[in-house]
Amino acid sequence: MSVKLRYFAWVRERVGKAEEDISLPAGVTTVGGLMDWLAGRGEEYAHAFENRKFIRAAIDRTHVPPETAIKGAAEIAFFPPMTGG
Amino acid sequence: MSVKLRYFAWVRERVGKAEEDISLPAGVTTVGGLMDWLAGRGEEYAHAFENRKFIRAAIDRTHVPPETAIKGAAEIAFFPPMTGG
Amino acid sequence: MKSTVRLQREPFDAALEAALLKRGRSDVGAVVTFTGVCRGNEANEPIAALTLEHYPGMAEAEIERHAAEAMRRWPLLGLTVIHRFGRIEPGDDIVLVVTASSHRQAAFAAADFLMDYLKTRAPFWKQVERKDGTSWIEAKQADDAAAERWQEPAARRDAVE
Amino acid sequence: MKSTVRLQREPFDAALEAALLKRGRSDVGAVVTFTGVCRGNEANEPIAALTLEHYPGMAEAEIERHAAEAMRRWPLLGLTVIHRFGRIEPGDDIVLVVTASSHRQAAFAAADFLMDYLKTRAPFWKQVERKDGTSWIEAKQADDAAAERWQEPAARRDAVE
Repeated sequence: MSVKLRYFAWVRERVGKAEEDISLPAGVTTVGGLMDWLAGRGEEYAHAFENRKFIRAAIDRTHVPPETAIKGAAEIAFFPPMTGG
Repeated sequence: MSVKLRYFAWVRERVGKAEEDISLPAGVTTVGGLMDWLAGRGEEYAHAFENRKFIRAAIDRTHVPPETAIKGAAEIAFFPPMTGG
Repeated sequence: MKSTVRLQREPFDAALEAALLKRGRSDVGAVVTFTGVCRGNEANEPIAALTLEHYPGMAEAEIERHAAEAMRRWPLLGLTVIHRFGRIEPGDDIVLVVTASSHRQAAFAAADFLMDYLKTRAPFWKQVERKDGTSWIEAKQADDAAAERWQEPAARRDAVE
Repeated sequence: MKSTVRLQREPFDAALEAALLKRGRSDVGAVVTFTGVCRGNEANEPIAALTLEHYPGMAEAEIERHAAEAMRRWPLLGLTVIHRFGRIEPGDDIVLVVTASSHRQAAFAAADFLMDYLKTRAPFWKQVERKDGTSWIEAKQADDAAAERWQEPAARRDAVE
Protein backbone atom coordinates (compact mmCIF):
# COMPACT_ATOMS: atom_id res chain seq x y z
CA MET A 1 0.00 0.00 0.00
CA SER A 2 1.32 3.40 -1.03
CA VAL A 3 0.74 6.46 1.10
CA LYS A 4 1.79 10.11 0.92
CA LEU A 5 3.59 11.45 3.97
CA ARG A 6 3.70 15.17 4.72
CA TYR A 7 5.82 16.99 7.26
CA PHE A 8 5.38 20.49 8.67
CA ALA A 9 7.37 23.03 10.70
CA TRP A 10 10.37 21.54 12.54
CA VAL A 11 9.37 17.99 11.65
CA ARG A 12 9.75 19.03 7.99
CA GLU A 13 13.05 20.78 8.70
CA ARG A 14 14.51 17.78 10.52
CA VAL A 15 13.35 15.21 7.98
CA GLY A 16 14.64 17.52 5.26
CA LYS A 17 11.64 17.28 2.98
CA ALA A 18 8.01 18.47 2.93
CA GLU A 19 6.52 15.25 1.56
CA GLU A 20 7.29 11.84 0.15
CA ASP A 21 5.45 8.78 -1.11
CA ILE A 22 6.25 5.55 0.68
CA SER A 23 5.22 1.97 0.36
CA LEU A 24 3.87 0.93 3.72
CA PRO A 25 5.91 -2.00 5.12
CA ALA A 26 4.08 -5.11 6.25
CA GLY A 27 3.48 -4.98 10.00
CA VAL A 28 3.07 -1.22 10.19
CA THR A 29 -0.62 -0.84 10.97
CA THR A 30 -0.97 2.25 13.20
CA VAL A 31 0.18 5.87 13.15
CA GLY A 32 2.42 5.16 16.16
CA GLY A 33 3.87 2.10 14.40
CA LEU A 34 4.60 4.24 11.37
CA MET A 35 6.47 6.73 13.56
CA ASP A 36 8.57 3.86 14.99
CA TRP A 37 9.39 2.67 11.50
CA LEU A 38 10.21 6.19 10.24
CA ALA A 39 12.48 6.83 13.26
CA GLY A 40 14.59 3.86 12.10
CA ARG A 41 15.10 5.20 8.57
CA GLY A 42 18.18 7.31 9.35
CA GLU A 43 19.61 10.07 11.44
CA GLU A 44 17.33 12.86 10.20
CA TYR A 45 14.19 10.78 10.84
CA ALA A 46 15.48 9.65 14.22
CA HIS A 47 15.98 13.30 15.13
CA ALA A 48 12.55 14.34 13.84
CA PHE A 49 10.73 11.59 15.75
CA GLU A 50 12.93 11.43 18.86
CA ASN A 51 10.33 12.95 21.20
CA ARG A 52 6.88 11.59 20.38
CA LYS A 53 5.28 13.79 22.99
CA PHE A 54 5.78 16.71 20.65
CA ILE A 55 4.55 15.08 17.46
CA ARG A 56 0.97 15.33 16.24
CA ALA A 57 -0.50 13.37 13.34
CA ALA A 58 -3.33 13.66 10.85
CA ILE A 59 -4.80 11.09 8.50
CA ASP A 60 -6.39 12.56 5.42
CA ARG A 61 -6.42 15.98 7.09
CA THR A 62 -8.08 14.95 10.34
CA HIS A 63 -6.26 14.92 13.70
CA VAL A 64 -5.71 11.35 14.95
CA PRO A 65 -4.08 9.81 18.05
CA PRO A 66 -1.09 7.43 17.60
CA GLU A 67 -3.13 4.27 18.10
CA THR A 68 -5.23 5.00 15.00
CA ALA A 69 -5.18 2.34 12.26
CA ILE A 70 -3.58 3.46 9.01
CA LYS A 71 -5.67 1.22 6.75
CA GLY A 72 -7.12 3.11 3.80
CA ALA A 73 -5.17 6.33 4.46
CA ALA A 74 -4.09 8.30 1.40
CA GLU A 75 -2.15 11.04 3.22
CA ILE A 76 -0.56 10.98 6.66
CA ALA A 77 0.95 14.15 8.11
CA PHE A 78 3.30 14.68 11.05
CA PHE A 79 3.86 18.02 12.74
CA PRO A 80 4.52 19.74 16.08
CA PRO A 81 1.71 21.00 18.32
CA MET A 82 -0.09 23.80 16.52
CA THR A 83 0.71 27.43 17.25
CA GLY A 84 -1.75 29.32 15.06
CA GLY A 85 -4.16 32.05 15.98
CA MET B 1 -31.27 71.81 54.17
CA SER B 2 -31.72 72.37 50.43
CA VAL B 3 -31.05 69.62 47.95
CA LYS B 4 -31.39 69.26 44.18
CA LEU B 5 -33.51 66.37 42.99
CA ARG B 6 -33.11 64.93 39.49
CA TYR B 7 -35.37 62.49 37.70
CA PHE B 8 -34.63 60.37 34.65
CA ALA B 9 -36.52 58.27 32.08
CA TRP B 10 -40.05 57.29 33.19
CA VAL B 11 -39.53 58.70 36.70
CA ARG B 12 -38.93 62.08 35.02
CA GLU B 13 -41.96 61.61 32.75
CA ARG B 14 -44.27 60.71 35.64
CA VAL B 15 -43.06 63.47 37.96
CA GLY B 16 -43.35 65.86 35.02
CA LYS B 17 -40.02 67.58 35.54
CA ALA B 18 -36.33 66.78 35.13
CA GLU B 19 -35.17 68.47 38.32
CA GLU B 20 -36.20 70.63 41.24
CA ASP B 21 -34.72 72.11 44.37
CA ILE B 22 -36.41 71.15 47.60
CA SER B 23 -36.00 71.99 51.22
CA LEU B 24 -35.58 68.72 53.05
CA PRO B 25 -38.36 68.31 55.68
CA ALA B 26 -37.34 67.49 59.23
CA GLY B 27 -37.53 63.77 59.84
CA VAL B 28 -36.53 62.75 56.32
CA THR B 29 -33.06 61.30 56.84
CA THR B 30 -32.65 58.49 54.30
CA VAL B 31 -33.12 58.03 50.57
CA GLY B 32 -36.00 55.65 51.25
CA GLY B 33 -37.58 58.19 53.61
CA LEU B 34 -37.28 60.83 50.90
CA MET B 35 -39.11 58.56 48.46
CA ASP B 36 -41.93 58.10 51.02
CA TRP B 37 -42.20 61.85 51.45
CA LEU B 38 -42.09 62.50 47.68
CA ALA B 39 -44.81 59.87 47.05
CA GLY B 40 -47.11 61.94 49.29
CA ARG B 41 -46.65 65.16 47.34
CA GLY B 42 -49.37 64.52 44.77
CA GLU B 43 -50.72 62.20 42.14
CA GLU B 44 -47.79 62.49 39.74
CA TYR B 45 -45.27 61.72 42.50
CA ALA B 46 -47.40 58.90 43.84
CA HIS B 47 -47.43 57.39 40.37
CA ALA B 48 -43.67 57.83 39.89
CA PHE B 49 -42.81 56.20 43.20
CA GLU B 50 -45.60 53.63 43.41
CA ASN B 51 -43.32 50.63 42.84
CA ARG B 52 -40.08 51.09 44.77
CA LYS B 53 -38.70 47.85 43.39
CA PHE B 54 -38.16 49.64 40.10
CA ILE B 55 -36.59 52.82 41.44
CA ARG B 56 -32.85 53.31 41.75
CA ALA B 57 -31.19 56.24 43.49
CA ALA B 58 -27.90 58.09 43.40
CA ILE B 59 -26.44 60.62 45.83
CA ASP B 60 -24.00 63.03 44.26
CA ARG B 61 -23.71 60.73 41.23
CA THR B 62 -23.00 57.51 43.09
CA HIS B 63 -25.45 54.60 43.27
CA VAL B 64 -26.87 54.17 46.78
CA PRO B 65 -29.36 51.78 48.42
CA PRO B 66 -32.56 53.21 50.02
CA GLU B 67 -31.25 52.99 53.58
CA THR B 68 -28.47 55.48 52.81
CA ALA B 69 -28.39 58.64 54.93
CA ILE B 70 -29.04 61.84 53.01
CA LYS B 71 -26.96 64.07 55.25
CA GLY B 72 -24.61 66.29 53.27
CA ALA B 73 -26.09 65.37 49.87
CA ALA B 74 -26.14 68.13 47.26
CA GLU B 75 -27.90 66.18 44.49
CA ILE B 76 -30.16 63.15 44.74
CA ALA B 77 -31.36 61.38 41.60
CA PHE B 78 -34.14 58.85 41.06
CA PHE B 79 -34.42 56.67 37.98
CA PRO B 80 -35.47 53.23 36.72
CA PRO B 81 -33.00 50.32 36.47
CA MET B 82 -30.42 51.21 33.84
CA THR B 83 -30.70 49.92 30.28
CA GLY B 84 -27.56 51.22 28.62
CA GLY B 85 -24.92 49.37 26.62
CA MET C 1 -1.76 52.58 29.58
CA LYS C 2 -4.13 54.53 27.41
CA SER C 3 -7.73 54.69 28.58
CA THR C 4 -10.40 56.77 26.90
CA VAL C 5 -14.06 57.19 27.88
CA ARG C 6 -16.34 59.30 25.71
CA LEU C 7 -20.06 60.02 25.69
CA GLN C 8 -21.26 61.54 22.46
CA ARG C 9 -24.24 62.09 20.23
CA GLU C 10 -22.22 61.46 17.05
CA PRO C 11 -21.41 58.07 15.49
CA PHE C 12 -17.99 56.55 16.21
CA ASP C 13 -15.45 54.77 14.04
CA ALA C 14 -14.62 51.42 15.65
CA ALA C 15 -11.73 50.70 13.28
CA LEU C 16 -10.13 54.06 13.97
CA GLU C 17 -10.41 53.57 17.74
CA ALA C 18 -8.82 50.11 17.48
CA ALA C 19 -6.02 51.49 15.29
CA LEU C 20 -5.33 54.26 17.84
CA LEU C 21 -4.79 51.68 20.59
CA LYS C 22 -2.23 49.78 18.49
CA ARG C 23 -0.44 52.76 17.02
CA GLY C 24 3.22 53.21 17.83
CA ARG C 25 3.54 50.17 20.07
CA SER C 26 4.61 46.58 19.40
CA ASP C 27 3.48 44.87 22.61
CA VAL C 28 -0.18 44.54 21.59
CA GLY C 29 -0.99 40.94 20.61
CA ALA C 30 -4.79 41.01 20.84
CA VAL C 31 -7.46 43.61 20.16
CA VAL C 32 -11.11 42.95 20.97
CA THR C 33 -13.78 45.28 19.66
CA PHE C 34 -17.36 45.07 20.87
CA THR C 35 -19.98 47.08 19.03
CA GLY C 36 -23.55 47.28 20.30
CA VAL C 37 -26.01 47.94 17.50
CA CYS C 38 -29.60 49.22 17.49
CA ARG C 39 -31.82 46.35 16.34
CA GLY C 40 -34.88 46.85 14.17
CA ASN C 41 -37.11 44.91 16.55
CA GLU C 42 -37.68 45.10 20.26
CA ALA C 43 -39.78 42.41 21.94
CA ASN C 44 -40.63 41.12 18.43
CA GLU C 45 -42.15 44.43 17.35
CA PRO C 46 -40.54 46.67 14.73
CA ILE C 47 -39.20 49.96 16.03
CA ALA C 48 -38.48 53.29 14.35
CA ALA C 49 -35.65 54.34 16.65
CA LEU C 50 -34.20 54.26 20.15
CA THR C 51 -33.61 57.40 22.17
CA LEU C 52 -30.93 57.08 24.81
CA GLU C 53 -31.26 59.32 27.84
CA HIS C 54 -28.34 59.56 30.24
CA TYR C 55 -27.31 61.25 33.48
CA PRO C 56 -24.52 63.60 32.44
CA GLY C 57 -21.66 63.65 34.89
CA MET C 58 -22.67 60.42 36.58
CA ALA C 59 -22.51 58.39 33.36
CA GLU C 60 -18.91 59.44 32.65
CA ALA C 61 -17.92 58.83 36.27
CA GLU C 62 -19.49 55.36 36.37
CA ILE C 63 -17.88 54.27 33.11
CA GLU C 64 -14.50 55.67 34.12
CA ARG C 65 -14.71 53.86 37.42
CA HIS C 66 -15.37 50.56 35.64
CA ALA C 67 -12.65 51.25 33.08
CA ALA C 68 -10.21 51.73 35.96
CA GLU C 69 -11.51 48.52 37.54
CA ALA C 70 -10.90 46.63 34.26
CA MET C 71 -7.36 47.98 34.12
CA ARG C 72 -6.76 46.84 37.68
CA ARG C 73 -8.06 43.33 37.01
CA TRP C 74 -6.48 42.56 33.63
CA PRO C 75 -3.11 43.44 32.07
CA LEU C 76 -4.48 45.81 29.46
CA LEU C 77 -2.37 47.96 27.16
CA GLY C 78 -5.26 50.12 26.01
CA LEU C 79 -8.97 50.61 26.58
CA THR C 80 -11.58 52.75 24.86
CA VAL C 81 -15.26 53.04 25.74
CA ILE C 82 -17.63 55.20 23.71
CA HIS C 83 -21.34 55.39 24.54
CA ARG C 84 -23.72 57.35 22.37
CA PHE C 85 -26.85 59.16 23.53
CA GLY C 86 -29.77 60.77 21.72
CA ARG C 87 -31.78 59.27 18.87
CA ILE C 88 -30.34 56.18 17.18
CA GLU C 89 -31.93 54.31 14.28
CA PRO C 90 -31.90 50.57 13.57
CA GLY C 91 -28.54 49.43 12.19
CA ASP C 92 -26.67 52.31 13.84
CA ASP C 93 -24.09 51.73 16.56
CA ILE C 94 -24.84 52.52 20.22
CA VAL C 95 -21.77 51.54 22.20
CA LEU C 96 -18.15 50.62 21.58
CA VAL C 97 -15.64 48.87 23.81
CA VAL C 98 -12.12 48.25 22.53
CA THR C 99 -9.51 46.45 24.62
CA ALA C 100 -5.87 45.81 23.73
CA SER C 101 -3.53 43.43 25.54
CA SER C 102 -0.52 41.23 24.93
CA HIS C 103 -2.74 38.18 25.29
CA ARG C 104 -6.22 37.36 24.13
CA GLN C 105 -7.80 36.23 27.40
CA ALA C 106 -7.30 39.61 29.06
CA ALA C 107 -8.69 41.46 26.04
CA PHE C 108 -11.78 39.22 25.86
CA ALA C 109 -12.47 39.21 29.60
CA ALA C 110 -12.11 42.97 30.03
CA ALA C 111 -14.44 43.75 27.11
CA ASP C 112 -17.02 41.25 28.35
CA PHE C 113 -16.81 42.67 31.90
CA LEU C 114 -17.22 46.26 30.72
CA MET C 115 -20.25 45.45 28.60
CA ASP C 116 -21.96 43.66 31.48
CA TYR C 117 -21.38 46.69 33.70
CA LEU C 118 -22.46 49.20 31.08
CA LYS C 119 -25.72 47.26 30.74
CA THR C 120 -26.51 47.26 34.44
CA ARG C 121 -24.71 50.16 36.15
CA ALA C 122 -24.13 53.00 33.70
CA PRO C 123 -27.01 55.51 33.99
CA PHE C 124 -28.48 55.25 30.50
CA TRP C 125 -32.09 54.52 29.62
CA LYS C 126 -33.42 53.38 26.27
CA GLN C 127 -36.74 54.65 25.02
CA VAL C 128 -38.30 52.84 22.09
CA GLU C 129 -39.99 54.86 19.39
CA ARG C 130 -42.65 53.01 17.40
CA LYS C 131 -45.16 54.16 14.84
CA ASP C 132 -47.81 54.41 17.55
CA GLY C 133 -45.85 55.92 20.44
CA THR C 134 -42.96 55.46 22.81
CA SER C 135 -42.09 53.15 25.69
CA TRP C 136 -39.12 52.47 27.96
CA ILE C 137 -37.11 49.29 27.64
CA GLU C 138 -37.16 47.26 30.84
CA ALA C 139 -33.98 46.05 32.49
CA LYS C 140 -33.33 42.33 32.04
CA GLN C 141 -32.58 39.99 34.91
CA ALA C 142 -30.21 38.17 32.56
CA ASP C 143 -28.08 41.31 32.44
CA ASP C 144 -27.94 41.54 36.23
CA ALA C 145 -26.95 37.88 36.38
CA ALA C 146 -24.23 38.47 33.78
CA ALA C 147 -22.84 41.39 35.77
CA GLU C 148 -22.89 39.27 38.96
CA ARG C 149 -20.32 36.93 37.38
CA TRP C 150 -17.64 39.59 37.82
CA GLN C 151 -18.27 40.43 41.44
CA GLU C 152 -15.28 39.78 43.63
CA PRO C 153 -16.03 38.44 47.13
CA ALA C 154 -15.45 41.80 48.85
CA ALA C 155 -17.39 43.75 46.23
CA ARG C 156 -20.26 41.29 46.46
CA ARG C 157 -20.69 42.02 50.14
CA ASP C 158 -20.91 45.77 49.56
CA ALA C 159 -22.88 45.56 46.34
CA VAL C 160 -25.68 48.03 45.84
CA GLU C 161 -28.52 46.95 43.66
CA MET D 1 -26.52 32.66 8.50
CA LYS D 2 -23.43 33.95 6.77
CA SER D 3 -20.19 32.15 7.56
CA THR D 4 -16.90 32.89 5.84
CA VAL D 5 -13.52 31.23 6.36
CA ARG D 6 -10.50 32.51 4.47
CA LEU D 7 -6.79 31.75 4.55
CA GLN D 8 -4.69 34.34 2.82
CA ARG D 9 -1.26 35.86 2.56
CA GLU D 10 -2.65 39.41 2.23
CA PRO D 11 -3.69 41.72 5.10
CA PHE D 12 -7.40 41.93 5.97
CA ASP D 13 -9.70 44.80 6.79
CA ALA D 14 -11.42 44.07 10.12
CA ALA D 15 -13.83 46.99 9.83
CA LEU D 16 -14.93 45.96 6.34
CA GLU D 17 -15.53 42.36 7.48
CA ALA D 18 -17.61 43.58 10.44
CA ALA D 19 -19.60 45.90 8.17
CA LEU D 20 -20.31 43.03 5.76
CA LEU D 21 -21.85 40.97 8.58
CA LYS D 22 -24.21 43.82 9.54
CA ARG D 23 -25.10 44.96 6.05
CA GLY D 24 -28.71 44.74 4.98
CA ARG D 25 -30.02 43.24 8.21
CA SER D 26 -31.53 44.76 11.33
CA ASP D 27 -31.43 41.79 13.73
CA VAL D 28 -27.74 42.22 14.65
CA GLY D 29 -27.39 43.74 18.13
CA ALA D 30 -23.78 42.83 18.89
CA VAL D 31 -20.61 42.50 16.84
CA VAL D 32 -17.39 41.21 18.39
CA THR D 33 -14.13 41.53 16.48
CA PHE D 34 -10.99 39.80 17.65
CA THR D 35 -7.73 40.72 15.95
CA GLY D 36 -4.53 38.83 16.71
CA VAL D 37 -1.46 40.96 16.14
CA CYS D 38 2.23 40.10 15.67
CA ARG D 39 4.12 41.38 18.71
CA GLY D 40 7.61 42.84 18.53
CA ASN D 41 8.91 40.53 21.26
CA GLU D 42 8.70 36.81 21.76
CA ALA D 43 9.91 35.35 25.08
CA ASN D 44 11.23 38.82 25.93
CA GLU D 45 13.51 38.96 22.89
CA PRO D 46 12.88 41.33 19.99
CA ILE D 47 11.89 39.67 16.73
CA ALA D 48 12.14 40.77 13.10
CA ALA D 49 9.10 38.85 11.87
CA LEU D 50 6.96 35.73 12.18
CA THR D 51 6.52 33.28 9.35
CA LEU D 52 3.32 31.27 9.52
CA GLU D 53 3.38 27.85 7.90
CA HIS D 54 0.12 25.99 7.44
CA TYR D 55 -1.25 22.72 6.11
CA PRO D 56 -3.31 23.75 3.09
CA GLY D 57 -6.55 21.85 2.83
CA MET D 58 -6.52 20.71 6.43
CA ALA D 59 -6.34 24.24 7.85
CA GLU D 60 -9.47 25.34 5.96
CA ALA D 61 -11.28 22.13 6.92
CA GLU D 62 -10.41 22.45 10.62
CA ILE D 63 -11.46 26.08 10.81
CA GLU D 64 -14.68 25.43 8.91
CA ARG D 65 -15.49 22.57 11.23
CA HIS D 66 -15.06 24.81 14.26
CA ALA D 67 -17.00 27.62 12.62
CA ALA D 68 -19.88 25.16 12.11
CA GLU D 69 -19.53 24.06 15.72
CA ALA D 70 -19.74 27.70 16.90
CA MET D 71 -22.90 28.17 14.83
CA ARG D 72 -24.41 25.07 16.38
CA ARG D 73 -23.63 26.19 19.93
CA TRP D 74 -24.57 29.88 19.79
CA PRO D 75 -27.34 31.80 17.99
CA LEU D 76 -25.04 33.61 15.58
CA LEU D 77 -26.20 35.78 12.71
CA GLY D 78 -22.81 35.96 11.04
CA LEU D 79 -19.28 34.67 11.44
CA THR D 80 -16.04 35.45 9.64
CA VAL D 81 -12.63 33.91 10.28
CA ILE D 82 -9.55 35.01 8.37
CA HIS D 83 -6.12 33.54 9.10
CA ARG D 84 -3.04 34.83 7.35
CA PHE D 85 0.03 32.79 6.45
CA GLY D 86 3.52 33.72 5.21
CA ARG D 87 5.79 36.42 6.63
CA ILE D 88 4.21 38.90 9.07
CA GLU D 89 6.03 41.78 10.74
CA PRO D 90 5.48 43.22 14.24
CA GLY D 91 2.36 45.35 14.40
CA ASP D 92 0.72 43.52 11.50
CA ASP D 93 -2.44 41.47 11.94
CA ILE D 94 -2.34 37.65 11.92
CA VAL D 95 -5.88 36.47 12.53
CA LEU D 96 -9.40 37.89 12.56
CA VAL D 97 -12.59 36.51 14.09
CA VAL D 98 -15.82 38.48 13.73
CA THR D 99 -19.09 37.28 15.25
CA ALA D 100 -22.51 38.89 14.96
CA SER D 101 -25.55 38.02 17.05
CA SER D 102 -28.71 39.58 18.44
CA HIS D 103 -27.18 39.45 21.92
CA ARG D 104 -23.71 40.11 23.25
CA GLN D 105 -23.08 36.90 25.19
CA ALA D 106 -23.33 34.72 22.08
CA ALA D 107 -21.04 37.03 20.12
CA PHE D 108 -18.42 37.10 22.90
CA ALA D 109 -18.54 33.38 23.65
CA ALA D 110 -18.31 32.29 20.01
CA ALA D 111 -15.33 34.54 19.27
CA ASP D 112 -13.55 33.39 22.43
CA PHE D 113 -14.24 29.72 21.58
CA LEU D 114 -12.99 30.08 18.02
CA MET D 115 -9.77 31.77 19.10
CA ASP D 116 -9.03 29.02 21.64
CA TYR D 117 -9.55 26.41 18.95
CA LEU D 118 -7.51 28.24 16.34
CA LYS D 119 -4.64 28.39 18.84
CA THR D 120 -4.65 24.67 19.59
CA ARG D 121 -6.24 22.76 16.70
CA ALA D 122 -5.79 24.67 13.45
CA PRO D 123 -2.65 23.39 11.67
CA PHE D 124 -0.55 26.56 11.67
CA TRP D 125 2.99 26.91 13.00
CA LYS D 126 4.78 30.13 13.83
CA GLN D 127 8.46 30.50 13.12
CA VAL D 128 10.25 33.43 14.73
CA GLU D 129 12.80 35.33 12.71
CA ARG D 130 15.46 37.15 14.73
CA LYS D 131 18.63 38.96 13.74
CA ASP D 132 20.63 35.82 14.49
CA GLY D 133 18.42 33.09 13.07
CA THR D 134 15.03 31.41 13.28
CA SER D 135 13.19 29.22 15.79
CA TRP D 136 9.75 27.69 16.19
CA ILE D 137 7.32 28.99 18.78
CA GLU D 138 6.35 26.28 21.27
CA ALA D 139 2.73 25.48 22.02
CA LYS D 140 1.56 26.76 25.41
CA GLN D 141 -0.18 24.59 27.98
CA ALA D 142 -2.28 27.62 28.85
CA ASP D 143 -3.77 27.50 25.34
CA ASP D 144 -4.65 23.82 25.70
CA ALA D 145 -6.27 24.58 29.05
CA ALA D 146 -8.24 27.43 27.48
CA ALA D 147 -9.50 25.16 24.70
CA GLU D 148 -10.47 22.51 27.27
CA ARG D 149 -13.03 24.94 28.74
CA TRP D 150 -15.22 24.47 25.69
CA GLN D 151 -15.24 20.69 25.58
CA GLU D 152 -18.68 19.22 25.94
CA PRO D 153 -18.93 16.02 28.01
CA ALA D 154 -19.22 13.71 24.98
CA ALA D 155 -16.47 15.50 23.06
CA ARG D 156 -14.19 15.33 26.09
CA ARG D 157 -14.36 11.54 26.09
CA ASP D 158 -13.41 11.27 22.42
CA ALA D 159 -10.92 14.12 22.44
CA VAL D 160 -7.81 13.64 20.37
CA GLU D 161 -4.72 15.47 21.45
